[in-house]
Amino acid sequence: MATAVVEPGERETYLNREYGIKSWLLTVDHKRIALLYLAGITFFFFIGGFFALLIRLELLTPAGDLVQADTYNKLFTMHGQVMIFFFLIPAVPAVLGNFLIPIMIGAKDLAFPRINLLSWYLYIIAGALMLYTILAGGVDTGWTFYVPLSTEFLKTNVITAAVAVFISGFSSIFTGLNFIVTIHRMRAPGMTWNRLPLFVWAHYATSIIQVLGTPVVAIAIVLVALERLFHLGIFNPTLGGDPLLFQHLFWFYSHPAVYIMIVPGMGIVSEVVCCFSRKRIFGYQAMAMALLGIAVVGFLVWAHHMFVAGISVYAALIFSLLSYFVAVPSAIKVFNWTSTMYKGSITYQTPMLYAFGFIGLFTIGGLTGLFLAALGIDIHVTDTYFVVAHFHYIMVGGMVMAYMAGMHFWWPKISGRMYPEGWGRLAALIVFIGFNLTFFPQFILGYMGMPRRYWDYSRAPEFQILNVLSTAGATILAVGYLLPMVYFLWSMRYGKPAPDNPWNAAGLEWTIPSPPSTFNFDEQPVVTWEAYNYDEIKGEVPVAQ
Amino acid sequence: MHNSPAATATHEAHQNPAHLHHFATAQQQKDAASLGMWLFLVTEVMFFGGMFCAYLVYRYWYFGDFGAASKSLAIELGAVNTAVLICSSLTVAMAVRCAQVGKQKAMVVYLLLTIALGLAFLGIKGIEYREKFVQHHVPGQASFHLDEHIPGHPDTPVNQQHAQVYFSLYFAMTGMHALHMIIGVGLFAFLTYQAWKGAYSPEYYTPVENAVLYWHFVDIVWIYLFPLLYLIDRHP
Amino acid sequence: MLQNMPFWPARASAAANNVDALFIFLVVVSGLMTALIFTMVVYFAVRYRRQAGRRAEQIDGSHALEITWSVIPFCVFMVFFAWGAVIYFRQRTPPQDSAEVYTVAKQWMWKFEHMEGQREINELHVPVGRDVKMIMTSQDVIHSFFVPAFRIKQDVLPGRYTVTWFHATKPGTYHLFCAEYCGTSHSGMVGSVVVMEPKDYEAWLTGGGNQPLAVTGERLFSELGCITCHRSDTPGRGPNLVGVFGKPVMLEDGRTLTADENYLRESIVDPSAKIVRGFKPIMPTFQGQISDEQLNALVAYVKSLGPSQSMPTGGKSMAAAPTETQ
Amino acid sequence: MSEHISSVKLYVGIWLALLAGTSLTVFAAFVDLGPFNTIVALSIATIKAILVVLFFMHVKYAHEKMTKLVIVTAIFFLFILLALSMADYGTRLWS
Repeated sequence: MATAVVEPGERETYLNREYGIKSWLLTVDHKRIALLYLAGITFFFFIGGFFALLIRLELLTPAGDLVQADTYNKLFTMHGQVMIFFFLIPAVPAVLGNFLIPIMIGAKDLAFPRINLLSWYLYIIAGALMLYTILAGGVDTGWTFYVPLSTEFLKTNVITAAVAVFISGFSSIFTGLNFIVTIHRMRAPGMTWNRLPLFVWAHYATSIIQVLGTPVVAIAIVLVALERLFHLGIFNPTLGGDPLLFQHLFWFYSHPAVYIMIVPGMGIVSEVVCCFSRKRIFGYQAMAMALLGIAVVGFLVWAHHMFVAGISVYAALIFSLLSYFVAVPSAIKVFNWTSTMYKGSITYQTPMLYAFGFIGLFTIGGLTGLFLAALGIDIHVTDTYFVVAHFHYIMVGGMVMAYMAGMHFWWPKISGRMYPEGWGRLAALIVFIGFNLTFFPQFILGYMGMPRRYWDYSRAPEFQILNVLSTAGATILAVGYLLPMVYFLWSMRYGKPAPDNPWNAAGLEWTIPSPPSTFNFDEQPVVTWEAYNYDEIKGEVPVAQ
Repeated sequence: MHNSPAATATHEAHQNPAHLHHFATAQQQKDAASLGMWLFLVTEVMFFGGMFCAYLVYRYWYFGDFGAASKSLAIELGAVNTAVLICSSLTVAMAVRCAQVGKQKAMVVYLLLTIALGLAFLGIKGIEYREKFVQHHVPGQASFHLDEHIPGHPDTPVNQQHAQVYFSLYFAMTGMHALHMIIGVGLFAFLTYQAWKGAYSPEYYTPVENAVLYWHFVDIVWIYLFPLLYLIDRHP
Repeated sequence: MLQNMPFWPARASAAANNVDALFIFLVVVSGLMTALIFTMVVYFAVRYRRQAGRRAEQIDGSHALEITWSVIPFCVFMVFFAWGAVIYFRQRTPPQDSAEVYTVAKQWMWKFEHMEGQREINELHVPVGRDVKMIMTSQDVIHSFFVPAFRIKQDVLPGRYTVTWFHATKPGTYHLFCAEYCGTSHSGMVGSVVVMEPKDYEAWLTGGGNQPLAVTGERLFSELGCITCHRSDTPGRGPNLVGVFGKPVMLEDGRTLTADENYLRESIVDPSAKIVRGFKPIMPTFQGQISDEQLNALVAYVKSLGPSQSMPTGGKSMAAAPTETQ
Repeated sequence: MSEHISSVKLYVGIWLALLAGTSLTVFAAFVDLGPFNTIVALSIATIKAILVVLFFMHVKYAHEKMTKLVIVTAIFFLFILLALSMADYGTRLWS
């Protein structure tokens, strides 16, 4: 592959340096790998979204009339597995984190570029296996793989789904490992821990969870597969095992996994709020420590998913208490973001609109988490639509909002083109309205007692009206997500060329050209400033046209 | 802790062919590889940790049955295997030392010795596994039967199901450990070939060093597996 | 008042009042917090929008404020925790003299058996004003017993008993759902709980003509030969079971535990697991030889062997209880 | 790290100590120490593991604290997994 394909007069960037399939599939450039991830993640987001739409359509009427019960069970299982393991967990770290962390700390690449590529290949292999599982008839364990249903009773493709999740787990572990080493070892001169952008801190916290938590779910999933294949008795009550042990091992990872999904989003929102308020973050150290606090305390609360599962009363009390501890750093973050806006000079570009959405929806999601941590309430609302609404407020309202904020914020840097601002704002508004219409009714449904994972609720037709609202919201939400997909693709060709720093933002990534060259920096940068030094940046955010 | 390694960028970079462009110095690259390896070992600790958690729970529940099932293991073979692994830990440590002082040939010899010891361990493990099949101590099979009594209670026969849980854990834990051994032997085979070709020098031996860290970790897992699986309630 | 609110679930148990009270408290407090955040975001966004000639004022932060908005929420959270814990603890500890219903869940139905011997499928009849304890197990996968109108939910596990209880306060028919995903017809594993006035319940009971569960258990007790070792008159090879339920049992390995339903169950299916001090582990296992229903009957019988009575009376039935209405 | 080169003597010494530990733990297993059998066995295993980590894996000579911090973190989170799981299993029978 020749390298000299850059036309005379055109600047060489990571995008035009080489062309051809091979130059992408064998790349070790963190920016190109980020784009490879972007392609995979977008693909799986729409697959998972398609399943979600089918679920919502089925629930439009109380009777199970659109699809069969088996099909419905597969739909919600695969919606969960695809969205969690192939979209939510990798999305921000593997796309935006991969692209930005080396640049933000002033490095040429991640510490282990080839392991970074290996992570992507593992992700793709796992994704292919997941697709095979879907095409070969699907799997209906629920994304949680609860035993003994998954080990002894179901006839579907449990093993391939389990292997897919296992492999995607290792992709996630290697990404996290790479980030930790990079942040420790590759910082530019002068880039002290106290000068790191919060985006980097957030990924550092996330990586800790990935490295410590993921192996435990990996072994739990391996044991499920072994038990299914060889009828071991580790989780099987008729052979002396305890099914709750699986739940413990599963949630030891899968609760912290929620923070793998949301914490990088918190990093994005910190960057965006500062930039569009033209302000330093309020309480930098508290924000950084809150991220680490969430990562660590997040490991102490897992059994709050098991309050009615038959665990000991005393364990339930401990886990409920600890669950409230993890709410404190989250509260600090929300208040500090809000305070960052105080006396700022605020503009309402698309990323900021998404950040507003994030703060509001994450607040609601977080506060309803307090309902679930309250033991007495949890008895009633766990395993109902209340839980479904709660975690969608965190994951879709929180994480996806932040992801969209980040995509719009850094799209000029990634692609070298501006997205159309007007369309961007419209899409943000549609997403916000669609989201709330979809998921707010589900809180009420949950308190009314509608259990989750129900295909047919004809015994309780009183649930219908709220389900109709929810389905209506889901279609609006779908439009809101398709729109950016269209105009991002459009902008790659027709968008205005982006300046190096379209937002007049602080941070090393805005000091280099858009799109960056392959090694990011022509010469080793030396950092002499604090993060978010908006007092030293002269201009305001350029007004959109 | 501000110790930004890139700050010390000097012309010593690029004198080593294995030095990668995105590291400012060879030392930075070495430190990165070492930290990366240790983090990987952390994931391994948690991976085995899941099984140790299962072991802890069931040992607490089925204390006597675990003791009885443990008695059916061949303690001699377990002890010999422990010694074999400890010897291999010495040989890999010596291999690194040889790399450090530039003794190429001795390094190859020590690596080969390690491979031999690793294979010996796997062979002995294989004999033990075979015994389990012969004696019908394999969980999940209809023919499973363990003829033991609870230690200290000569007239209480072992509960067959609880014994199966023990053997499930035994096979899962030692099996996963053996899998790590096989990967390790493969790694060392590759490293021996590289070392024989002269790829490592006192300036650059990171792959050897990291593979050796991995091997020591596998050794430590066994150091715990041996008493936990073989040595419960052995006393008469 | 709440009863007539749209989208509010029926409230038909004593626990429901407590749960609703805490829920409303949480809604109010978190509603206030949400309103505070929203107001601040919107107010700042408008008040501090970009204006010509004004630059942002840099503020580094304030430890005092940060401590304020960590400590105050934390104290509020502790109230949530304590209140929730009290409700939970009460829900996990059934009152002593509850009536009992043995429940077997399987894919995809609920089977109930009353102390009087009435059996029901997917429908549970209970009187108003009586504590009812559900003693539940599953034949296959994990299910969950969920009655929204009572605000109770408890997973039902294979291989052991889990317990929940309620005190119905209002006659009517309420939903019963399986809340833990259990396979293809999970959403078909639904039924109803019929709460009746004591008089009506009495009438419903006499309709069947079944024999009480403990009597069934007693018959099994002699049919299976349990009675040859577990004697109440002379010392036998097995422990005397009269009055054993609810009492501490000293085990051979030195532990002491309380003989609850799970202990009795385990002692039948896995007798060697916990040997009573002074006895030999000679009892054969009954695992796979008796059904979950028979197991329930045996447990009910052993429980009925109170210290003062030699005959099974099916004591803790709903009908025999004082019929207070509230 | 590991510019440090240990002497052959040290390695052989550690190796002998590990072998001695193995013999000792086998021997101790056949002596009835009541509940202390497990404690003794695990203590010996831990001493052996510490020897391997400090000397064979060169952690004793690591020129920065990071390696030690990583190890302590791993042990801490393993402890959390075991301890909080046992918080459930250890108290199930209390009523």
